[in-house]
Formats: sequence, structure tokens, C-alpha cells
Amino acid sequence: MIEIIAYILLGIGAFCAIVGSIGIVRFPDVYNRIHANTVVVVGGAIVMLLGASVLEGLSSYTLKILIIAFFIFLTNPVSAHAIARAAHKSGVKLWRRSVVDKLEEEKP
Amino acid sequence: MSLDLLIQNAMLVFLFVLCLIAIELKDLLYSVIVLAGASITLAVVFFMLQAPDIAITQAAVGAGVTTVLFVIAISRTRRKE
Amino acid sequence: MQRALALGMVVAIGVLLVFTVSTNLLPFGSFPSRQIGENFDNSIGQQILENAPQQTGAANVVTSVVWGYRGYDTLGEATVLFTAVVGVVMIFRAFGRRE
Amino acid sequence: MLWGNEAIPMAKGSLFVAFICLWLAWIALTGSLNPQELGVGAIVAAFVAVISYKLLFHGGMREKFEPKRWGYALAYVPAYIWAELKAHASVIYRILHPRMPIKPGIVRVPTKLRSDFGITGLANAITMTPGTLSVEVNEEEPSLYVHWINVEAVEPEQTSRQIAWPFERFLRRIFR
Amino acid sequence: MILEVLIIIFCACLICALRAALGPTAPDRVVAIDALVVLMISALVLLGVYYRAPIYLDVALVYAFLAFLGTLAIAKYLEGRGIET
Amino acid sequence: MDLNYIFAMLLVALGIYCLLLKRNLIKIIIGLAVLTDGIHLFLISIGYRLGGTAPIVSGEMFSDLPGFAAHAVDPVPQALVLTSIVINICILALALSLAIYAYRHYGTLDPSKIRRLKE
Amino acid sequence: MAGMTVIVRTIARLLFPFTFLFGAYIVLHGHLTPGGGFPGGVIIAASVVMLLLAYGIERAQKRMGLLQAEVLESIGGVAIVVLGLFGLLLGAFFLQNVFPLGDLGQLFSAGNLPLLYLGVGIKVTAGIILIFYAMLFAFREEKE
Amino acid sequence: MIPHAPILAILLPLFAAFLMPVVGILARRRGIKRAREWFAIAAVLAELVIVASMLPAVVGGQVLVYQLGGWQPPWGINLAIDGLNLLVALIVVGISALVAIYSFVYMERDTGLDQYYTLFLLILAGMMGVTLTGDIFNLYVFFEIMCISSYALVAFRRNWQSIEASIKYMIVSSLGTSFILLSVALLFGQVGSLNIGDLMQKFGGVVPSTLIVPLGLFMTGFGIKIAMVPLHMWQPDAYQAAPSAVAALFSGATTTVGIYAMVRVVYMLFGILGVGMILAGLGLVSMVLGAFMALVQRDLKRLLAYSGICQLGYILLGIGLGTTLGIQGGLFHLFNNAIYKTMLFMIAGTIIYQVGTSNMDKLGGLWNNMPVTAMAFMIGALAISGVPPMNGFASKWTIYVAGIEEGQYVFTIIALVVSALTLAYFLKAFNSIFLGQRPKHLKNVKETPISMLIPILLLAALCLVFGVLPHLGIELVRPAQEAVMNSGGYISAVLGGV
Repeated sequence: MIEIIAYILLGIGAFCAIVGSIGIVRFPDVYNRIHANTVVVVGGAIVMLLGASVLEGLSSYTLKILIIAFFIFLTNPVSAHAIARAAHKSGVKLWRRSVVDKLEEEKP
Repeated sequence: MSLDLLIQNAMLVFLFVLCLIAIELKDLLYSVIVLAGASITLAVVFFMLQAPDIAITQAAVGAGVTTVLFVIAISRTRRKE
Repeated sequence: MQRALALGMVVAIGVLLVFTVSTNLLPFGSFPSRQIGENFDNSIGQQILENAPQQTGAANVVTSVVWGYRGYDTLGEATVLFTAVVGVVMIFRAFGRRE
Repeated sequence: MLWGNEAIPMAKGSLFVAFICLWLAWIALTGSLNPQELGVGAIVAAFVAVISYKLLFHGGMREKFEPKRWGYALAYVPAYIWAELKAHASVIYRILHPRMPIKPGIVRVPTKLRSDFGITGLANAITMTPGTLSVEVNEEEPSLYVHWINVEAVEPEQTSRQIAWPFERFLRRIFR
Repeated sequence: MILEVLIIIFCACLICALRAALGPTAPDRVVAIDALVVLMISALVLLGVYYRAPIYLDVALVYAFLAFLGTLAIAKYLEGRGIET
Repeated sequence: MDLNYIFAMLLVALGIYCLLLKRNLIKIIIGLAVLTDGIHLFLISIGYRLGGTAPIVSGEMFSDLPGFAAHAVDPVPQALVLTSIVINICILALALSLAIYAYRHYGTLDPSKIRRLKE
Repeated sequence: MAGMTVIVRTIARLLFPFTFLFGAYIVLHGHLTPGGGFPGGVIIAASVVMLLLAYGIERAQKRMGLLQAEVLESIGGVAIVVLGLFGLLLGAFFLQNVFPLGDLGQLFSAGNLPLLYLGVGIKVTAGIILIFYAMLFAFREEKE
Repeated sequence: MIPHAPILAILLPLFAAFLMPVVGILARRRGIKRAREWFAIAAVLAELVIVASMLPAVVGGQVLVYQLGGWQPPWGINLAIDGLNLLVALIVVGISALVAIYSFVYMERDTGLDQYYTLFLLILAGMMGVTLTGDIFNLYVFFEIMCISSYALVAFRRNWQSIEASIKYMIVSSLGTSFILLSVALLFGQVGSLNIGDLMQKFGGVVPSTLIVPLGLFMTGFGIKIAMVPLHMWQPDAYQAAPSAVAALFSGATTTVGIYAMVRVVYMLFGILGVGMILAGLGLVSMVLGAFMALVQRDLKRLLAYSGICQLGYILLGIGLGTTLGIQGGLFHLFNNAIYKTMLFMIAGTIIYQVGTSNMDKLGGLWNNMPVTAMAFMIGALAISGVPPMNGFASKWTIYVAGIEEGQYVFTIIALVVSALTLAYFLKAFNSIFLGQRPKHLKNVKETPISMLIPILLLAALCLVFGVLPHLGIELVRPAQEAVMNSGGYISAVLGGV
């Protein structure tokens, strides 16, 4: 039973990982690619880590894998935010069919 | 060839390709970014060769020191080759 | 011209190295019987693996090599780091030499 | 806002709480209850706590342990997972659709949260749900500039309700 | 089963590396390499489970802690204010 | 198929290529890093044993030390590589500092141009 | 305002003690698990570099100054040599392991190896931080 | 012999180097003058005592083996000291002590003396480590210490020349050290051992021809360090740009250590593959090219650098010949070369210190200003070109005789011609510096300060002593020559037991 749950989680994770990386290639500009990156991180990596942690039942793996997942969860949005902000500040334009850019209009 | 070895060899090819890209890109910042990817791939290869000690050292160095050092150097000099 | 020469040299070195490692070494993954000579299964690494847990008491055999059997190397390594740090500090020492 | 801010008085308990947190982290890392490990862990955790407890916590310790806050924190988890699931489904649909039906743009999302941890938690939650990404923070009048993959509204009130409200309604009670 | 998942992760890494090679600007490449690093972390964890040794997970933990340092440095450089401020 | 050895040597050749033919100091330093990475990969590959485990006693192996010795990979090259990685980082740091200093004084990172300034 | 946005600063503040603790864990468990003095020292140094990137160099120097780093590096090096000399004085050879070995797999085992790793950890931490400081301080007065 | 002398010889400079930043900080706080200089000189002199205390045992034919950590040789690292090691160690420590005394005054105008003396002690520790170790990877590590500190020392003055020279040196030399590491790896992969004695025993007279690639890589790596001819391009720049004390140290000590590594690893380990003739040929090329390049130089330090390449050729020729006499001559020439090359660089340094330039076009007529220095330069010039009463003649004559005995007449004739060329360009240099028209602004140039003159005069006296009594020198290098010719004693001492 536990193994089936684990394999389902691993499968979902693998699916999200591959879809997210396709998204990284397909999306037209940096900001959209970061959305796809988030899919890879949350849907792919963290779900796979959860799957790996339940794979062995409750053992010494579990706690450590959960720590890893927690810290990825903590650090990754920071780097995504930092790189998006840097991209906007260094003048990377939004995709030409973007609807609105409030940051550009109300630049502090 | 077992599946284990297959993945390992695929990683090796991947590592080589990343290093090639890192060397051939004209913008130094791009090279440094790709080199960080090559570094983690190398760590995974070390891990698959049953050398977790080396993998951890490579991880710490590649993630913590090398990239930041290179970026400092690039910010003090020029970015384009 | 110089570039072509260098390129040729690189290609020659690469071919030589690849040829060497693919013919002169034992196949990948055959660790205990690595030595030239007759005493197979008696290589340095194998004997260290057999004796290290008792001799040094460290569970990580790499550690017992790093600071036990080859501890002097690691002292040298620490010295290299010290040298590099002193070198970097020297290069960026305060401006304005007394002349 | 910066660490070591002398304006906020340090509660005496914060050192102790930091020590306990770090010691628990050490036990989780080692994964054993051997007395040697616990002893060394206590020493290391005490050392790290002494040099860094001013970084970890601001303000008093008493109010951090109100049971109501922890209750809201527990209730936050399923709500967050539900939001994640919805966002994932929508973004995966957009990736796999042949014509990529996206309508991206950057909108302003005002927030009522004031504390560092509150703003950070909200921004991280927004970034970690695919489809929204916090690009910039305005610290004077707290508001986030969010890149939204499918802009449905531009007005601050509506964006706040659509993007931030699912998280903010918990976070404002957890972090004040 | 774990190995098959690893192969899928590897394919995802390849696709990310494509963007890292093509990406027109630096942030594109950084995003691609970030995704690659996270995928490699999960690959490390899965390998650790596959080899049945919990102590191997320290390697992945190192990357979980330090992976964002490089990104942060590059972001600060791109903002153009110098690393040290 | 000794792909490990071959790819390690290809990395070495790539590093030498970068070191000899590139005209930028930081690119040369990147080449140096790639070169040493190749050597490290080669050294680790030498000590591998098919189906081996890491040379760390853990878990149920505490009671089975002979079995551990029969299955672990070679620890000696790992120790060598550990030393070598540190040395590599040190050279990297020193080289980058020199490159920064040289750029401040010449305004270029091209070693051949630095040489030409002299004459 | 120096440094990055409030998000980065808060997370760096939160992560600093844990990264430091993790580095100490890697250093102290070098003889039991993968790791050792060098990676652990690099991780501890990276935690300071994290503060440096998030807050700017002046505030990072309050955690560890230039002079402190220099002295710490010397102390680490001297500690290694002195530990080696213990082997020379009590035993027969330099770097000989003269302390009791302990049980395999315990934290207090392997004689002087953990102590040596502690010395290397201190030295590497100070050294890497010193390299970063030196490179970042270079040419600052020219700019201003 | 002082107990534990082999390891103390390495630990002492290392420990002093670790303490040097603290000493510097304390001296600045307390306002003690010259604390760093005295500390460094004391460390180096203590080192000299330690190394000299090993002399009686080694001259008696013993091979000192020190096992670090008490591990048996093939598993652990050991230090093994036979005659060759001790000869090189003596040269290194002696030169370092003189350079330390020399830089007491010479470096006083510079800032960053903390770092200078730390790096000085570190390069000394690296050289001693390379010299005394019996393990090939350990040799690489200490070689790397030596290289890194020498990059930093070349860049010490931080003017445009030195930064450029340091970068060039570093790129070339990093390639060399990478080659050494790669070939250590290949050797380890093919043979499975790292100990030099163990490797020699494993080969047992039959080196497999598959080891030709590691051999070539080793030769390239060490050849870059000693500036053998196709790989010499970094050397003149580096020697010109480095402070003269550092250049003296490099040409006297570091090159000696490089040649030692070449002899120990390439010649003694792979000697059966016919390396000797390759070395002799390379030496011949270095000789000719160095001499011709030196003829056209206008800068004294560059001239000395090229003549160093030229002298290197003699050493390689002597050792490559492989006969008793040839090796004797080569090693004796190694010893002499360290003496007079250090002295000449020191004299160049004094000229720079007093005048401010080493460009020979801008100098002239300094004989009246600094007669003692001029005399010392004359002695050095005569010694380096092999004029009879000097020590250079003795060693060069031994090499010529060895060449004729071996039947290599061409080699001998070329060596003779190059010797004449050496005399020519040194006389030209002497003429344009000390004789001839004196420019007006050089009128007030004073004699060299006494503390800089002491090492110079000491070395000049050594030149004369070994020239007048050449058998003394031959006796000095005999243990080393026996060690090179007979590696069986080394092997049995290393592997034989505790």
C-alpha cells in the first residue's frame, strides 16, 4: 500500500518535471519561464522527495528528506524572486503580447 | 549494460556537453552559469561512482565558492569576451 | 598559424590520452586487481579497506586515509589554502606604497 | 528591519528558544539519540544560538506561543496545498496546450501585512504557486508587484482578492 | 522503478540544458540551471534511497542549502550595483 | 567500454584546448577548472568497483567488516581528489585576483594584448 | 538601503543559523559520514557569504571582521601542527594517532581525527571568508 | 642528529609561516621594529641547523627514512633522505638563509612585508617538502605550494611588469602542474602505488613501454618549472619582474628543486627507457638558445635569466650522460650554479637598490662608486663562464671530460663554444655597468649597504674556495652521485622496515 502511494507520487513528480522543463523551453520570456520553473520545483522535485520519503516507510530517511524538501521550499522562491527582480531591473523586456506592466508604470 | 551504468554514461555525455557549452559561449557570465550546471552534474557522477565524500566537497565548492568568486571577478572586469 | 599549431597539439594530446587510457588500463570497475605484477587482491586500497576500521577507529575510511595514512598530504593541502589566502591578501593589500 | 535592530527590545527568552530550535535541528540531522551526539549538539547549538539569536527572532517570545496562531498555521497547510493543486493544473494546461493561452502581465497587489516574516511568507507563497511570481516589493506602503501568467484584473482590490487573499487571510493571523 | 524515474529526470535535465544553451539573456539561463539543480537534487535523493544509505543524503542537503547563493550573486550583479553593497 | 576514462580524458583535452587557444583570462581560468575536473573524474573512475558501495561503514555493515572490505570502492584516489580539489580552488582564487588586478591596470583581459602593451 | 529586498534579507537571516549548524555538523561528523573539514568549512563560510550578499559587506563584517579572520586562520593552522606534534611527543611519529580510538561509529571515536578536522574547519572558514573580503574590498576607495 | 630532524625541517618554516600574521599584528600593535625580519631569519637559521645535523649520518651512507604517523611505506607517506636529497636540501636552506639576510635591507622600502615573509617561509617549506618527501603525490602537493607562493612572490611589487609576468607564469605553470597530477593519476592507475621506492621496486628494471605517456607528462611538467628550452618563455619576464631577492631565491633554490624532481622522478624512476639521452639533447638545445638570447639582452636581470637557462643545459647534459663522471659533474655544476647565480642576482638587486634601474644602457662607470660589488660581479662572471681558478671551471671541466669519455665529441665542442659565448656576454655586461662613461646622475651612488654585502661576499668566497680546491666539491657531491647511480639502497631502506 505504502509503496503504491510512493510510486504514484514519484510518477506525478516525474510528469510534472518533464512538463515543467518543456515549459521552460516553450514559454516566451523570463518571467513565464520562472512559472514553469516553479512547476518543476514544487510539482516535480518536492513531490518526488515526498514519494521517496514514503518509499521506505518511516525510517531515518524520512526526516532528512523532509528537511531537504523544506529547505528547497524555503530557498527556491528567494532565488526566483531575486532573478526576476534582477531581470526587470537590468531591462529584460516582457513578452510583446503582455497585457500590463504596473511596475514599469509606477516605478518607485 | 545495466540501467545503472547507462544513466551514468548518459550523465558523462551530459557533463561533457555542458563543459563544451561553457567553454564556447562568448559571454563570460553565461559560461559561469553553465559551469555551475556542469559542477552539479559532476557531483552526481561522483555520487554514482560511490564517492559521496568527493561529491559533498564538489557540491560545497561548486555551489558556494566558485560561482560567487567568478561573478565577483566578472563584476570587477568585463563581461564580454 | 600559431593557432593551427596549438590546435594540432591539443588534438594530438587528446588522441594520445584517450588511446592510453583505453588500452593500457584495466577495464573500468575492476578495482582490486589493479596492479601490474602478481599480487592481485593485495592492492594498497584493498588492504586499507580491510585494516582501517580497526587501525584508526573511523567509520569513514576516506577520513582515515585523509588524516591517517596520508595525513601529511592534508597538512600540505591546508598549507596550500593558507598560501592562496596570503597571496590574495597580498595582491589586494592597501594602496599607496612608500617610495 | 535589519538584524540587530536595537530599537526592538530583545526578550530574554529568544536565546533559549533559538537554542531549542537549533538543538532540534541537530537531532534531526544526526537522526540518533545517542548521549554523545546530544551533548555535542547542545554545545554546538548553544554556540550558534549565541552568535545568531538576534537574527532569528524579533520581539517578545510570549506572544509567539499563543495556541491560536499555531491553530491557524495548521489550518494554513491544507489551504495552501489546495491552492498549489489548482495553480499547477492551470499552468500545466497552459504549457501543454498547443497555442499556449497565456496573457501575462505585472500587477500591483497591496497587502495589509506589516512584519518582515509576514511579507516574506506572502511573497514566497505567491512565488511558489505556479502562475504568480513576486517581482518587486515596495516596503514603504506594503505591496507586491506580481507577474501573473493570466491577468484577470488590474485593479489593486481585485488582484489582492484573487492572488493574495487565500494566503493572507491565514498569514495575517499567524504573523500579525 | 527508481531508475526509470531517474531516466525521466535526466530527460528533463536535457530539456533544461537546451534552454541554458539557447537562452537569449542571462536570467533565462539562470532559471534553466536552477531547474536543473533542483532536478539533480531530487536525483541525488533518489539515488541515496536506491543505494539504501541514509548518510548519502548530506550531499543533497548541501545543495538545498547553498544552491541559491550563486543565483543571488548573479542577480546582484545583473542589478548593477556591485556585489558588496 | 571504458566510457568513464574516455570522457575524463576528453574533458582534459577540452581544458587544454581552452587553456591554449582562448584569448581571455577568465575563460582560461574556466578551462583550468574543466581540466582539473577531468583529472578528478579519471582518478575516481580508477578506484571504482562494479556494484561496489562507498568506503563508509554504516548501517548493518558494522557487524560485517570483511564483507564491507570486499564490496567497498578504493578510498585512496578519493583522498587524493579531496586534496586536489582544494588546490584547484586555491589556484582559482589567486588567478582571479590577478586577473582583476590586471584588468584594473590594463583595461583588457587578453593576455596577448597585455604583452603587446609592454613593447 | 543596502542589500537586497526584504524577502531575501529575511530568508538569509532565517537560514544563517541553520547553515552554520549544518556546516558544524559536517565538520564534526567527518569521520562518520561523508564530509569533513573542508566542505564543512566552506559551508560555514558560505553562510557568512549569504549574509554578505543579502545585507552588504559592512554588516557581514560585524559577524566576522578582517582581523579576526586572519587570527582565526593562524589559530587553525597552529592547531593542526600542534595536534601533529602531540603524536610526536607522546608517540613516535608526527601525526601519529595517540589518543584512545573509541568504539567504531560513535561520535567520540577515531582518536585525533575529529580534532584535526575541527582545526581544518576553522582554518578553511577563515580562509575562504578572507578571500572574499579581500576580493570585495579591492578598489573600493577608487569608486567612492 | 637532532631527533625527528626530517619532519622538523619541514614543520619549522610551516609553523613560522602560520605564526607570521600574528607576529605582524602584534609587532604593529606594540610598535616593535623589524620583528618580522628577525623572526624569519631566526626560523631560517634554525632550519639550517636542523638540516646540517642530518649531514653525518647521510654522508656515512645511511638512508634516513621517516614514516609519518607510523604507517608502513606503501600505505602511508614517508620521508626518505639519501645523499641527493640532502645535497639539494643544503643548497635550498643555505640560499634561503642568505636571501633572508639580504632582504632585511633590500625589502625595507616595500609595504606588505607581513605577506612577503609569510610567502618566503611558505616557499621554503614547499621546497623542503618537495626535497625530502618519498611519495609522488606528496611531491605534487608541495610542488603546488611552491608554485602558488612563487606566483604571489613574482607579483609582489604589483607594477605592470610583475602582474603580467605573474599571469603568464601562472597560466603556463598551472598547465605544468596539471600535467604532473595527470601523470600521477595515470601512474597510480597503471601501477597501483604512489611511493617512489615501491614504484622503483615494482618496475624492477623493466619499465613497461605503456608508461611512455606519464613519462612525457612528467617531463613537460617539471620542464616548465625549470624552464627547459621549449617551455622557457615565462622565465625571463618572471625573473625581471620579481624583486631581486625573490629572483635570487628562484634561480638558486627553486630551479634546483625542480631539477631535483626531474632527476628523482624522471631519471631515476623511468631511467631505463633511455631518458638520459633525451635529457642531454634538451640540455644542449637549452644551452645554445639561452646563450644566444642572452647575447642580445639589454637588461641585466633578463640577461641573467637567459644565462640561467644556459647553465641549466650544462646540468641536464651532465646528468643525461649517465656516467659516474657525468653525474658528478652535473651535480657539482648544480651546486655551483646555485652559488654564483644567486650572487649575480643579488648584485643586480643592489644595483637596482642604489641606482634604480637595471637597464645596461643607462648604467656605466660604477667601478669607482662600488668597487667591492664590482669585484664580486667579476668573480661571479668568471665563475659562470668557467675560467680556471673559479668553481665553474671545475664542474664544467668534469662535464667535458665525461662527454669525451662517452664519445660524445659534438656535445663537448658545443658546450665549449657556449662557454666562450657566456664569457663574452658577461664581459660585455661588466663593461657596460662598471667601466666606461659614467652618466652624470650616477655620481652620488654609494657602496652597497653592509648587510646586503655580507651574503654576496660569502658567496664570492665560496666560488673561490671551490675553484681552488675542486676535490672538496667533488667529495661533497659524491654521496649524491652514489645515490643517483645506485637506487637499490634507497629501495631497501624505504621498504625494508622501520
